[in-house]
This record gives sequence, structure tokens and C-alpha cells, in this order.
Amino acid sequence: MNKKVANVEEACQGIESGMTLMLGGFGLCGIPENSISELVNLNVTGLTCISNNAGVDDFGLGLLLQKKQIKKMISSYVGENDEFERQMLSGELEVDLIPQGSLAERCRAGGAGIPAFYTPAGYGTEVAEGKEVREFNGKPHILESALTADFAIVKAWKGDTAGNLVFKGTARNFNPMMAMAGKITIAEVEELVEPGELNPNEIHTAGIFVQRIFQGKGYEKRIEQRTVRPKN
Amino acid sequence: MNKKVANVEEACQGIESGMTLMLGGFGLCGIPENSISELVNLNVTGLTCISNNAGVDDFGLGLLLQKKQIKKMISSYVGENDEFERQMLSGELEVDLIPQGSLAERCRAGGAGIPAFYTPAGYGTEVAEGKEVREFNGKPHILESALTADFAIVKAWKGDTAGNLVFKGTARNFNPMMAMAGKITIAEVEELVEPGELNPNEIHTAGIFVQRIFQGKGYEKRIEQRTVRPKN
Amino acid sequence: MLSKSQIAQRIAQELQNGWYVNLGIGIPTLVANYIPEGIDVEFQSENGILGMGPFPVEGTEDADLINAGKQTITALPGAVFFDSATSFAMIRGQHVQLTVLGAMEVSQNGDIANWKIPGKMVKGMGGAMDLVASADNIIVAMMHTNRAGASKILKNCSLPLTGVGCVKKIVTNLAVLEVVKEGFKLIERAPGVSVEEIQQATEGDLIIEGDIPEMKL
Amino acid sequence: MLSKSQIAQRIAQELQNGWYVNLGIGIPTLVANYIPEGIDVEFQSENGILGMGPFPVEGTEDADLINAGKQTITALPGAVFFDSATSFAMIRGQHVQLTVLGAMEVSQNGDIANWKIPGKMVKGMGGAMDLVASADNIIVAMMHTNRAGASKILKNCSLPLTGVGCVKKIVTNLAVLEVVKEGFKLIERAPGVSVEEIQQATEGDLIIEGDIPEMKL
Repeated sequence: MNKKVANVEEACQGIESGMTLMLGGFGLCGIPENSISELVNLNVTGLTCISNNAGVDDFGLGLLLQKKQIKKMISSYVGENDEFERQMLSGELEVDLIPQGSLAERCRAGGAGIPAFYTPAGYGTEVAEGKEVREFNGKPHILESALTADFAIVKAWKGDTAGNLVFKGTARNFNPMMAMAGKITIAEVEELVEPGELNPNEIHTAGIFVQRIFQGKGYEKRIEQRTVRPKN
Repeated sequence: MNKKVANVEEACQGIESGMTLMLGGFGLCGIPENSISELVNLNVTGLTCISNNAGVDDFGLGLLLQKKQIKKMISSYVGENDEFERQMLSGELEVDLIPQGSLAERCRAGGAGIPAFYTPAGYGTEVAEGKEVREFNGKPHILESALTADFAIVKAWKGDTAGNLVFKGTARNFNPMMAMAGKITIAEVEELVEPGELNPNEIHTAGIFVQRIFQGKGYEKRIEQRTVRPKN
Repeated sequence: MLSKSQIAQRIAQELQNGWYVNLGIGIPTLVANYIPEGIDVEFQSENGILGMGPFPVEGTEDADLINAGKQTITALPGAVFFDSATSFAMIRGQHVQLTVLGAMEVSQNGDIANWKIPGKMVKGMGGAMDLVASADNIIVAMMHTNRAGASKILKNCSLPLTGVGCVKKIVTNLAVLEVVKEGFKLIERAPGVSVEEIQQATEGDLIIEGDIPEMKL
Repeated sequence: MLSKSQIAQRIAQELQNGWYVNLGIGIPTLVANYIPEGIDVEFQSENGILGMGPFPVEGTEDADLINAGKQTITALPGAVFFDSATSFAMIRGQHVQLTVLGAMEVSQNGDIANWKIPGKMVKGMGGAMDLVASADNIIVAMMHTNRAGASKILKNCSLPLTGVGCVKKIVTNLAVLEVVKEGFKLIERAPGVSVEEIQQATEGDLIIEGDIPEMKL
């Protein structure tokens, strides 16, 4: 089952203005850098982007925000991006802020055929407005619905041509759930190998969730907060 | 964070008659053999056992059935066990049969603080009796609730003393979700190592879900259906 | 009249390139033996493997590597193991393109019964209820009649249901049927089996339009 | 009056052996620097690590290894990485024994506000809503008053809420408070801070019973 495509251009074929995209990553960690650049090139607009964060002003999803390609963001935290805050406060950008755990679970639910589930997160807050409230074990919960996307775009450390993915460290984050929830899922990887080279016991995302995979290049992997101890 | 206990006796301390237990495994694959033997020794009775299957007549949970230690089974498939069928048809044993995917998801939900979720599985069947039905995307779904247990007992291939677990092949099955859903989770492993010996990227169940871990012994790992090709 | 293997062989003709396929216990399992040339499919077993291969060579069997029928199996290159929640996320989330399973009864509105005979046999539904409720594309592999000769292709199921309105296609020892609004549409006859024989063995409404071709195996 | 580090130091005294702990951004992060001798705890960061260690030695930082504050970190022996759904399964499922987080306001019924100032600042709630809705044991680390001197320990929160009725304990630069039925119960004073000073800085109902001891750091 060969999911390999030649390059990012081929991988992103079919992405059109007005579509809903999921993009993996937490902050700038584990984001699909190659595909984001290609979205800038394609100049698709009116996008709804589901991503935990919105990048920084000049990297990650910030690149799409600067070109005003995004109509609506669905995120949990957007604090690192001044342009984002400006567009949001001015009303240029629609924003749906969702608790991080609910965002993760809603993506998973979308991929897992669970249309809705109850969670205590957000009860009694703005997040609960218009949502059903129900008590379980004496505690109020709200009903949250599944999220899906026309395209999910994820970044893995290693992948094989069958679409199996392995992530590294905390770059895993939202990538596995979003891979599940895309009608078409694109995976870009730092190292693309042949089937059988990954240990079947150690694969994080099964190839069944991935429709296209390509070998990425030129990863910058920018660090947002470089915190270190002195060398001795 | 040391979760290591000396042996199966120490691991099973506190298990009492009338409790609800979850036991990992699919068929006889990945079952906690040592702990099941200890449950026989302890002679606790009136147990509610949540396990995908009920073992065979003389192995796995079949051992507890023979001694009539089980009051109620919550399973998805029990076809390999004559004594089970006899006790069930005669009414000696309460049985709650649950679709396999709903069983897995209900255990996960129990561990993940999701009190209930909607699934299409079982709509229009006996399984849906008494359950709320709601339509999503034009398709009827039923509301299923979370499952938890006083003790969850799982079997892993490798584990470290911090409780991190790695499973092998299809012996993973229900073990990770049940580990999440136990008030106290006991893990027995074929190989117990020190923290740092398992690659943090390759751990299937995080130690946070495990309260007690021990090095199992004398694994029989019986095969139910030995199907082979000739050697040529 | 088809043998069980031939039923599997006929179903294998339905396979399309790139499909992930879940095969139930019994006749469905045999489908893997007849994958048409040039068709690349991957088999999912709901106990936690994708990329299931043939039975192991004698002496290499591994107790930790079985399929949903509890048979020892092998893993092909590119295979992956996962837990039961992830497995049914694949199924419920409609990532599996074809489900083949057995049945005791099917009815003409697409209901299926295959898990329980009240008072007699209760093996449980296993993953069947999840599979039939979720899959867009379900083929039932079954014998057209029971041992006593009574039809299992019915107006209404008499046994407790596994799922409602979910079966689209049925391959029996006598025929290929499609479930349509008005009943069971006869698509193909088994070699040497007449339309009349099929009609006789079918309790549900059988829709016969034009000449019914014989299956090619 | 406590410094931010001292607030963290006081909170660290609450740690118990064997606890898994989630530390929010800001003052809470500093708690990791003051783990009492003999106390074995493990830190969870909700972006996907358990067993978080100190910042990396210069030159060894890894872009693929950060905490929820996007800071480069290290992993201790026994650490484990996981996806965001699993991370919040740990949190929502109450497997984390202590959550420490900052707040803009808390109210005496245990409400907390820390994610939005309408029309001015909207950073988002990140994982805070999941954390406060799920955790049995939440300690808030905060300054008692804002820069203008107005109390942040209130009868009712004025800002959009992060969670309702969830805060149990608060450690500020002035005091340790417990949220009880009648209001904020004063447990300890910061060194050199009088009960009167605390009373003055507290808009909510302050409950003072007997002698209030000074914190020991």
C-alpha cells in the first residue's frame, strides 16, 4: 500500500480556498513546516485552520496569518502571536478557542467515529455557552462534538511508504489525533523508509490514517523559548 | 517513583470478594496469567470481571469460572468456553455482552474522565435497550457510559519500576485501556527493568496509570488455535 | 453450488486496490487466499494488527501474534500493532474500506443477525456490532439455507439483530445478492444453479431483472 | 512579602511522595526548583511528557523536547512521551495528584479566571480549563493584588471564568488561603506580613480564626 508522493506540491494537491485544515504541532514543535510553506505558495484563502496554536509572527501558521489566508482559527492558545491578537481583536479573524484537552479529544473523536462525548472542561465558562450540560456522578459535564477536516497535515520524525509514522519526543502532541481526523491526511517526515524498516510495535500512527506521505526537507525546527543551564 | 512490588501476592493485596476487576487480554493472548492464578489462590468470590473474553475451560478466566468465583462477566465474546455457556444459560452467571469496540472505548473513557460518549454500535439491537438514542449526521447513535474497576490487572512484555509498559504484538489489545481505568492498576511483566532502560518514545502505557508492577514468572502463553504452514 | 472456498473466491473479486479490509471468522478469513493479481490490499484484524500475513511456518508460531479468530498469524513488512481502542477507532471512523463477515440471517432491509440464538447459543457479538454499524461497505458471506434447508435470506430476521439496515451485498453458495429498496436483487447465479433454485431457497423478496449471469471464478 | 520564587518554595512544601504534578506557566514552573528532600514526585507537562527534567545544558537543547511553556527541557530516566489526547486523559481522568497554576482572579466560591481580558487580551485557555475542571487538588500561585494595588482575591470574579468552584488553596505573596464554605480561610501569613495587611489586600470574605502562624520557608 504505497502512499508515497514525490514532493510537497503533489502532497498538497486538492487543497482549495475555503477548506478546513488540521495542522499538527504544539507551539512550533512538530509543525508541518514544508506543507505550511506550500500553503503560502498556493495562496489559498478563507481557510479554517484547526491547530493548537497559531505559530509566531514570522513562522508556522503566522505565515498564513500575515498573508490573511486564514478566515477562522480553532485553537486552544494563541498567546505568542501579535498579528493574531490584532486580527482577532479587530474582528478580521474568527476565532474559536477550545480547551486543549477538548481540542485533542474532539480530533480523536472525529477520527474514531465518536460524534460527541461529555467532558467537565469548560463547564460554567464561555466555552459551555449553547452546549448541553449533563450531570454524571454528581458533576456537571458539557457535550462536545467531533472535529474533522478536509485535509489533516501532520509532521513525523520517521515514516514508511505505507504511511506508518513515528514521532519524536514532544513533537508528537496533536499529530496522531489529527492524522485520524482528516478526510485526506498528508504526512511529511524527516526520514522516509521502506515498509518493514519500522518496528511494528513502535509505530505511533498506523498507515491506515495516512493517505499521502513525503520526505520533507530543510527543517528549521525553530525553538520558541531556548532555556538552558550553563555548561558546568 | 517506584511501583515495584516483590511478587504477585503483594501485587494482589486488597483484592476482595465482591469487587469489580478488569483483566487485559484477547482470548488467551496477553492475559495476566500470574495474577489470575493468585485470584484462584485467594479464593475471592462474587467478582464482577470485565474482560473481552472468558478464557477457556481450564485456562485464563476459565479457572475462576470453574471455582464459581465470578458473579458477573462483562465481555464481548465468550464462545470458547463451555463452562461459561453452561453457567450463563442456567442463570448462575450474570453476563453483560458489549460490542468489542464499545467495551474498549468504555474502558478508555473510564480512564480518561469521559463519563459517556455516543457510538453507532449496537443501535437497533438488544445492546441499545434502555440507552439514549440520538442522531448525529443523520445516523442514530447510542449513549455508552464509562467503565472503571476497583482493580485493573494487565500483562505487559516489558516494564520499568516506574510503571511504564511496553506490549508485544497483538498481546497489547485491551491492556492499555484497562490500565487507565483501574482505581488500582496491577501490571505483571515478562521483563522488569530500571527506569531509563525503556526508550521514552516507545512506551505504550505511561507509569502514571500503574500503581503496582512485578516480574511475572512461568508464563505458559497457551495458544488457542495453532494454525501453521508446513515447513516446506 | 459454491463451496465455502469458492464463496471466498467470489468475494475476493470485489477487492479494490488500496483497500483496508476486515475479514470475519469463518468463510471471510478464506478471502485472503484469493487476492486478485495486481490488487494491493491490507488486512486488519480487530484484535490489533494491520498488515496481517499468512499463517506462520511450523515452529515459528508466536503466542503474542494472533488474529481475531485466535489463530496464529504473521505480520507482513509495513505491519503495525495497536490497542483495541485504536483498532475500533479505525473501524468506527470508517477507515476500513471493506468488511466481510458471516451471518445466521439477513433480512431484505439489510438487517443482520449473527451473534445469539436465545436460550441455545450465546457466543457474544465480539466486534461484529461495531463493524456492521460503522462500515460503509459490508459483504456478508454465508450459506443460503441452514442444514434443514430453511432460507437464511429473509423478509425479517427472527434472531436477535447484530445491526440494522447495514448489509449491502451478500455472497452465498447459490448467488450474489444486493440489498435494494424492494428486496434482494439477484446479481449472479452460482455455476449450475438456476434462478428457480435461488428463488426457492430465498424467503425474502427476490428481484429478478433480465438475464442473470453465472459467476465467473 | 514573598518573592515569586518564595511563593513557589511555599507551594513545594505541599508536595507528597509519589505524586504526579502538573505545573502551569510562570510562578508554578519554579516549584520544581524546591522539591523537599526525600520527596519523589514526577512532573507532567500537558504537551506530552511525564518525567520532565531541568533545562538542558547549553548546546544540548532539542527542538523536539519542550514543555507546555514552549521552553526547552530534558527527560529524566523513566520519562515517557505521549500524544495530547493521552495527556489529557491523564488530567481529565484524575491521574495527576496536584495541579499548580496562576490566576488573574479567584473568588471565594473557588472560581478562577486566568485566560481572557475582554477587548484587551485573549491568549486562550490552553489546558487550564481541562486542568481546573478535572483536578481534585488545585493550588493557585498568584500575587495578592494587581499592580494598581487592587485585590485579586475576590467575592466574585469579574473576568471570564476558567473554571467554577475548583480552587481549594491559594498561595500569594502575602498569605496561604484555603477556600471554605464561608470564604477565604487564612492559614498562614508571609514573614513580616500582618493579618491586617492581608485583610486590606483581600476583597473577598477573609476568615481569621485564632492566631495565624507565619510561613516557614
